[in-house]
Amino acid sequence: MVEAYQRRSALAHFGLNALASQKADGAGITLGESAHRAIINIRGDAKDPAFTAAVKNATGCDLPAAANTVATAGDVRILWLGPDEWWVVGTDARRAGLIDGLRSAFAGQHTNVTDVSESRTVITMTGPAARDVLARGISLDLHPRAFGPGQCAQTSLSRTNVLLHQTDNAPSYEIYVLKSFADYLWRWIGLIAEDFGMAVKAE
Amino acid sequence: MKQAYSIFTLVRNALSYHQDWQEAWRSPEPKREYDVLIIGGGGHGLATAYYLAKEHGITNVAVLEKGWLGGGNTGRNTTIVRSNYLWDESAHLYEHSLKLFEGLSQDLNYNVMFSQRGLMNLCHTEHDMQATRRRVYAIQMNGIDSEMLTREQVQEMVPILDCSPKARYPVLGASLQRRGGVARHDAVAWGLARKADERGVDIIQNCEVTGFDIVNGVVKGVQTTRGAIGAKKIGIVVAGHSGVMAGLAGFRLPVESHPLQALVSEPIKPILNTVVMSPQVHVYVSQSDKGELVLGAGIDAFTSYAQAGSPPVIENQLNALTDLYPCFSRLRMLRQWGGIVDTCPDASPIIGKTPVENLFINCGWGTGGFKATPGSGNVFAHTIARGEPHPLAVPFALERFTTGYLIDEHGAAGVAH
Amino acid sequence: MFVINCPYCGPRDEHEFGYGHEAHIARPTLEQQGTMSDAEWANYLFLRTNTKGVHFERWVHTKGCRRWFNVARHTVTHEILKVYKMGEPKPDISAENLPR
Amino acid sequence: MSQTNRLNTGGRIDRSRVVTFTFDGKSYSGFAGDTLASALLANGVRLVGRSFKYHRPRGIVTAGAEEPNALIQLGVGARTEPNTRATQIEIYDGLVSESQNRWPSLTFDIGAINSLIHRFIPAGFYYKTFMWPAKAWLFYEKFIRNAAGLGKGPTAPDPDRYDKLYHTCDVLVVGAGPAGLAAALAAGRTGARVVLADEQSELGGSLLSESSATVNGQAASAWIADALRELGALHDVKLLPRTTAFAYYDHNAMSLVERLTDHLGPTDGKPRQRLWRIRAKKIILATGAIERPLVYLDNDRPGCMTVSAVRTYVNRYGVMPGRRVVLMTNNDSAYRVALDLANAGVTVPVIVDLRAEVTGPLAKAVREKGIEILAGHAIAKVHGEQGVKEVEVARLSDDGKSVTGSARRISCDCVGTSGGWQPTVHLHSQTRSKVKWDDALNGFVPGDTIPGQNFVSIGGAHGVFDLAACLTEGHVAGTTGALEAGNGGNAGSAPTADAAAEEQPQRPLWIVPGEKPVGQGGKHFIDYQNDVTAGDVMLAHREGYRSVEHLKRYTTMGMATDQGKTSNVNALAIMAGLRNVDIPSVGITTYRPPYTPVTFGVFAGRDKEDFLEPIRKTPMHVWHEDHGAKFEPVGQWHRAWYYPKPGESMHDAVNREVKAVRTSVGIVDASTLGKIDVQGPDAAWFLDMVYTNAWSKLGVGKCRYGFMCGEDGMVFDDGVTSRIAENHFHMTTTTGGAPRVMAWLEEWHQCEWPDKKVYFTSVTEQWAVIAIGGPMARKLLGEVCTDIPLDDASFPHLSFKEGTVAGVPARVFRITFTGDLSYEINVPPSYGLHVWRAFMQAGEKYGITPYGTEGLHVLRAEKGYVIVGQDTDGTVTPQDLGMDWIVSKAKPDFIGRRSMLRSDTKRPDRKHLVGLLTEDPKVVVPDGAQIVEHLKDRPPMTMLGHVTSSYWSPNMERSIAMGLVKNGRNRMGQTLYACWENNRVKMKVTEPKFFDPEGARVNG
Ligand SMILES: Cc1cc2nc3c(=O)[nH]c(=O)nc-3n(C[C@H](O)[C@H](O)[C@H](O)COP(=O)(O)OP(=O)(O)OC[C@H]3O[C@@H](n4cnc5c(N)ncnc54)[C@H](O)[C@@H]3O)c2cc1C
Ligand SMILES: NC(=O)c1ccc[n+]([C@@H]2O[C@H](COP(=O)([O-])OP(=O)(O)OC[C@H]3O[C@@H](n4cnc5c(N)ncnc54)[C@H](O)[C@@H]3O)[C@@H](O)[C@H]2O)c1
Ligand SMILES: Cc1cc2nc3c(=O)[nH]c(=O)nc-3n(C[C@H](O)[C@H](O)[C@H](O)COP(=O)(O)O)c2cc1C
Ligand SMILES: [Zn+2]
Repeated sequence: MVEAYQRRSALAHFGLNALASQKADGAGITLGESAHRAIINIRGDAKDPAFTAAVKNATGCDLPAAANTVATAGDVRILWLGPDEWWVVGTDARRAGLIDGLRSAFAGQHTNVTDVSESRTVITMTGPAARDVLARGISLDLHPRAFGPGQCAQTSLSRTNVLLHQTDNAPSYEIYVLKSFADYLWRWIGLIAEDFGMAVKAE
Repeated sequence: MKQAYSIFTLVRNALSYHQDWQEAWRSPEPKREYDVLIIGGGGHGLATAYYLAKEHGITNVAVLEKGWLGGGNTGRNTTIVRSNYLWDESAHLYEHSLKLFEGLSQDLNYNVMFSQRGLMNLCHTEHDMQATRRRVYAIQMNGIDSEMLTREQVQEMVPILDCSPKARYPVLGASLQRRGGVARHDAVAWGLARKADERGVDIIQNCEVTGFDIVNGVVKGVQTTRGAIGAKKIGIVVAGHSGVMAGLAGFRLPVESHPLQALVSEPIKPILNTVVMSPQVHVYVSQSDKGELVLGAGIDAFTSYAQAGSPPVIENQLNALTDLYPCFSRLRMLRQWGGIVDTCPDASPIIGKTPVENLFINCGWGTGGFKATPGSGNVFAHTIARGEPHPLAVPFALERFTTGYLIDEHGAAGVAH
Repeated sequence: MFVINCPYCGPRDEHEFGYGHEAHIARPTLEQQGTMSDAEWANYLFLRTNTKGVHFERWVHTKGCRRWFNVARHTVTHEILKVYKMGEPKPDISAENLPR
Repeated sequence: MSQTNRLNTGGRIDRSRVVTFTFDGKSYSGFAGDTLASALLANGVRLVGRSFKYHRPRGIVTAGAEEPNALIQLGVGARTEPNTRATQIEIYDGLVSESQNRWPSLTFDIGAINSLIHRFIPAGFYYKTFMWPAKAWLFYEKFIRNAAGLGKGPTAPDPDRYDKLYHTCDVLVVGAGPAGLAAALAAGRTGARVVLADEQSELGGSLLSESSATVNGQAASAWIADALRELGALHDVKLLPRTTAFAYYDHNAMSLVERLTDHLGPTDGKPRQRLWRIRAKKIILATGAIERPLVYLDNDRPGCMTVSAVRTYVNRYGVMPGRRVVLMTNNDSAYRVALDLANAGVTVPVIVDLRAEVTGPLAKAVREKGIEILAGHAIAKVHGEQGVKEVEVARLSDDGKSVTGSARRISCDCVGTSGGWQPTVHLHSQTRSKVKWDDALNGFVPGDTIPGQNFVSIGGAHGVFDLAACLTEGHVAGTTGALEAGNGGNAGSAPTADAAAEEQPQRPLWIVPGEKPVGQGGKHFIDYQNDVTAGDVMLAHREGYRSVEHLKRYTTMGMATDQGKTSNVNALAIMAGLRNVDIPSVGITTYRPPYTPVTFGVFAGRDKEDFLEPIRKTPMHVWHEDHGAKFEPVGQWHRAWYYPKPGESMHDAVNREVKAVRTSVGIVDASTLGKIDVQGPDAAWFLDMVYTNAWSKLGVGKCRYGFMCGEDGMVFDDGVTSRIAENHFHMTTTTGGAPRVMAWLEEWHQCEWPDKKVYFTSVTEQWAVIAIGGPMARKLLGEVCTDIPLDDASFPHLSFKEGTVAGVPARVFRITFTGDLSYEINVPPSYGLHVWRAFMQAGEKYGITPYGTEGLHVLRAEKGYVIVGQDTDGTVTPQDLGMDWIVSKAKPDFIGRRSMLRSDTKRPDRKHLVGLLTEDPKVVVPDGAQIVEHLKDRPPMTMLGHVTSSYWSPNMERSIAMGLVKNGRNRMGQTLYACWENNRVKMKVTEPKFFDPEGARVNG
């Protein structure tokens, strides 16, 4: 197997560690990349107990049935994408295991497991100005009354399609984006953040 | 005969404080019956009536307009006139119209301000260049003026355009039709109305057609908000409302009505002397004689009869505008509006017979029929008068949707104008 | 700018959606295709009601769940009268019996 | 002496801060809080501009957004801005302003010659002349264009930047007058999310111009301060001064523009303006009302303004718009202003009232101040070319159609007129909700709200002017709006005010007669900016332009930058009189966005240049960049186009790349190809429906090329699809077509065949794709990948294997788009660069050559492979391409099948794709050249088709081309002509296969 250092994240060319070492006092947001996650697209019928049970078995996590929500169990979380579509997200190390587990748990059902881990990267954003920055590119209402931790949404951010997941009240967000758009999105956020101050989190 | 318009009559009338000008057209009560009824008092309907009278001697004609004449797309378009279409069928039809435009002011004795200041289509990618070359060469072989411009030539003609290679949509070149340009939209409608009226055509405004009298598949007249009116032949020329009219007459069309938006800036001193279209980024801009920049946008995706579209279309258009012309960023939008355009699957018009006998239709001009106004009226008048399509109109019959002989002009200029 | 209530994700701005034109146009079955004239086929392919009034149309939540659904929308006021899922029957709404 | 017309006390300006600015090169001073208009007036400057058409001298008419006259060229250089309203420019130190549309100077303007020939250029004159000789219009047009246009646009790029954002709230209140403030307070107190926006620098609306009003028993200004304090403390309330709501779109979407730094002057760094795109559950329109000036003879003399403007200048800015101010009115509001003027020490020689009799408490108070009231009188003439000097006042005839008797001359330097109030119904109307005529008000008020929108108009905006009533309405609207949006908190109590004094009804008199008949000498201006007079309206009527919309377009009334805010109602009322119908049956022209003009730049925000549209980059992009690649945009992607070495032209580079593939091995980044994972028991069935060929029998591990057609039978995409497992396919699409194909599949599945068990997942970016091709490809792959047997038997053409490439798990497809032995290696993109480098390193000894899309295109053209979108254009069937074999005859159905049977699609003489070889092998015709059979001396010529692809083939050492030619397949061997511009080149029709026609090279 190839050496891990040969593996490049979508934003590697920015040199995030170097950026992270620069001083950024009073930054409104802190931005980082959480690369190489396991992201597994699953499809099935949420009303079918066999399916939900299989998901639980394979991941240890409940399938979120409510729209725009995320369920978490340990280091696995499941994000709602649509009425019959979810992402099972975990660490890179768990990828193969999760995929195999899901495939075998689903055996005999009309369901689907597709690995999409490599297609996306995750930009993390946290800080008091996060909502202000996002409001420049997202038409969704992110006011705490409308969108909070544990919620997710597929939508467009600036001119990219993203899945936005709020993880805490800081507020912090994880933005899943196709790798080919990551360069654009990162730079776009940087541009918007000029008015709010931005720090970079090391890899 | 109508009072002539000229510098002399203008001066003469000035001396009497302009008290003696005649009305440009009468506002008669509708008669009970006409030889031909034209539904729709837009440019195309008025031109049809005008040419019926002028070229076919049919003067017992009424134009029925539900609102004010010229108030449909004729009164709300970005006034681009050109004939640089890809396919032979279209090129011939639009060129026929362009030629009529070239003599229209004199023919109508009404200055329609046809300004052949040249019209450019920008290319931003190699693919654009390819498609544009193909179109330019085809147009040339049809005997119509059209040429390719290099980036340097574009820059020279439009110094304020950002032609640098670093632009997000760098300009690689363009096509140019020197005889293309703009005309004053209202003047076209009014000039046609005045001349049609002079030849005896009744122009009846505020008269909405609400139904058809059809007996055994033959149309006999219409119901209107001003009573029933009989006719031997009827032409439907209602653009955005074509589907509604077809519905009233009991058939359907391959047409959908969509909003198409446009806007103008505040007036400024001359800054842009050419019409510049950029189909790939959906910006079309010219500067009117009053000084506003006149901007056309892309079509709104949804079906609508509201003469209003959605803001993202405008936003995208202005994004691209300010990117291509960075100095326009500080100018201001003065007014935005929309029209209802009748779009066909192949982006070409429908001219000809309908399933109902003696009922003819002229529609589907979509985003680009202003330039066709005199030509369309001319061939449609012929079609109605003879009961058989004008040779230029033959390919544009409804049957093409059955046979599959479509005239796909989507590529002709992106989508619009 | 419209707000369209995606039956799955909830209300979102128009720019997240794609327009799918007139709804309830079923593709002719194989048997029908076999006996259909070119004109009848053209009817399916191209002819539309293009309703002025309550229009039944399809939309797809392109930037969200990618699901298709139906919408009854007034094409003059742009008011959205009903959103319903694919496969659900066309509701009985016409301009005359609007609930007001 | 500076600020000659500044009152010693009063106003809301900050007298401690002197601000200096220039106008037409001359330096002036004002105070912080002044607008350019108030500061100019304070300095006694009345003449500020020239009108559009006649170049008449013009002054300041209003004190707000409705200003038609005082348009200023603001700033210099790249920051200059034409047509800004002096009434809305806040002055700052160093502000530079200039008058417009005059040359050489404002006081001496050559263009004013138009004023002398005005009789010859009435409304629409240009339609009647300049027609001879026929080609001369371009000549005349130049003069007309130069004369028109007002200010000058900058010609350099805008140095400023703009911001834009989305926002959601419960209640959006537009207008912060008493009504709007009360609404925001009530809603805010309930805990609702509220936005309160007002276009002015200070919130308070008309109360800011009040001298004596009280709210909750305290002075209005104190109440405003309290209200703002309270609102400011509410967490979910946003106050947006300097913010104009300019557009009301569908489903309660409002666009507003906030001016962030315009009042500070040029600033670097900060955004200049901000676009707010707000979606509110409830919108409250509290936009007040606009006063109409009266239409009287020579009413455009500098110094003529509205009564409310007079009042604002005196009360809010502490400025005397004149030292002797004559007021003319048809309603009571002028009386309050007369009192304010008198209190400020300004002389009001007389109030001219159009009403025959004037009674009531206000008149009484005015008389007590010693101000003369001339009831039943009118101003019959105004003297003073470049500024009012004197008015002639005469008695009105009973019918109001003329003046009688001798006129009395009254010297004055300012005339204030009031013709009543028009509620600011713009935003209401923009929703396409109707307005209705109000007889008492003599104005249009909001009618029913269009379904689908949720808003209400309150206060002046719906014709309620009583302060107490405005406050109550605001409170009620705020409370209900918040409640509707789900906020049931306590809205507190409504602010109160004393009921207003009883007012006497107004007398609508749409034209105030003067000493000359209307339209015959002298001018009654209606639309100041566009120089539209009552005479023009009469002319329009005479000539049949009687619909209000024709009136507008023929005279250009209401089409100027103020959009007729002060003029529309006057004009249509005059038209109603001429047509002898009531005003509502004339109707009003359509209100459209924006409410006031909005900077283009703010729509773009920061979506400019690089950010206008994303550029998608592959995992190997950095490598291509480092190696000097030129890029080609394909959809949003940037693909390596070719890799010129130093000194190489594009031609050289492409030739080298193309040759290398045929002689050794080339490598290309194919990551952008669309990839769709198709799974489920019905996957094969589905592919059978969407592709023209058959898929059910494709073996596992095998690949096949397919065409997708629209239901119209025309090709729209192509690609290779592979069977990964019985129920699992890996589909590839063109780069540009990827999103469309994915959408296409899901659309058919969800809308037409929902019962079919199949799932689609886009995996375009799950794989980086490296294609290597050429005689050395197998050898090279064998060195980088050791766990896949590569011999033909184990790994034949059109099959795929999984294995490890350069240590990375990979899917290797043996497929080709060049005709040579090639492999497409799919690896996880995070290792894409690594694998690419591994190939480059291992391939060095073979002279591995990276090639770009251009080389790829040449290579495929040598083989006659088509590119959808280049060799097709949406009008081409597979049969047209000579690929009947790809259209299954056995399948009962697939998308597009039925359309292929239509009479035109099955014609045997359609345009066919053929090869075209120039007689002279050195000549490369441009793609797009037209194919002609019979040459003529000059066009028109009948075209048979066109060249779709045309290249120099280094491997054939000649030019090659393909084209779509009518009946082409039946013309093999025929000589035709390629025509473009003045070129005519002979070409022979051949099969579209040039290189390796037997296809032997796929085996290496
Ligand atoms: C924003 C915009 C920009 C455009 N830009 C260009 C351009 O730059 N160049 C170009 O060539 N084309 C352009 N077009 C297209 C062009 O405007 C139209 O194709 C053309 O004006 C159509 O003319 P018409 O006479 O057929 O239709 P219209 O002018 O729309 O006339 C149809 C008339 O029928 C009337 N009518 C409808 N129903 C009834 C009824 N029941 N009874 C009686 N009367 C009825 C309507 O009131 C209307 O007046 C543009 C269109 C829009 C909306
Ligand atoms: N006949 C009269 O005597 C008369 C006439 C007019 C007004 N008034 C007085 O006016 C008051 C009416 O109060 P009100 O609150 O209805 O109106 P207002 O005039 O006090 O306030 C309206 C506010 O809306 C703002 N505005 C208008 N359009 C806007 C837009 N598109 N975007 C942002 N802001 C915009 C204006 O700048 C203004 O501040 C009463 O106090 C009344 O006494 C009296
Ligand atoms: C070529 C052209 C130029 C225009 N110029 C102006 C203009 O200078 N000022 C203006 O207010 N409107 C202008 N308009 C827009 C019209 O006012 C109006 O919005 C348009 O005709 C649509 O009609 P509606 O808004 O009444 O529905 C122009 C329209 C066109 C087609
Ligand atoms: Zn959705």
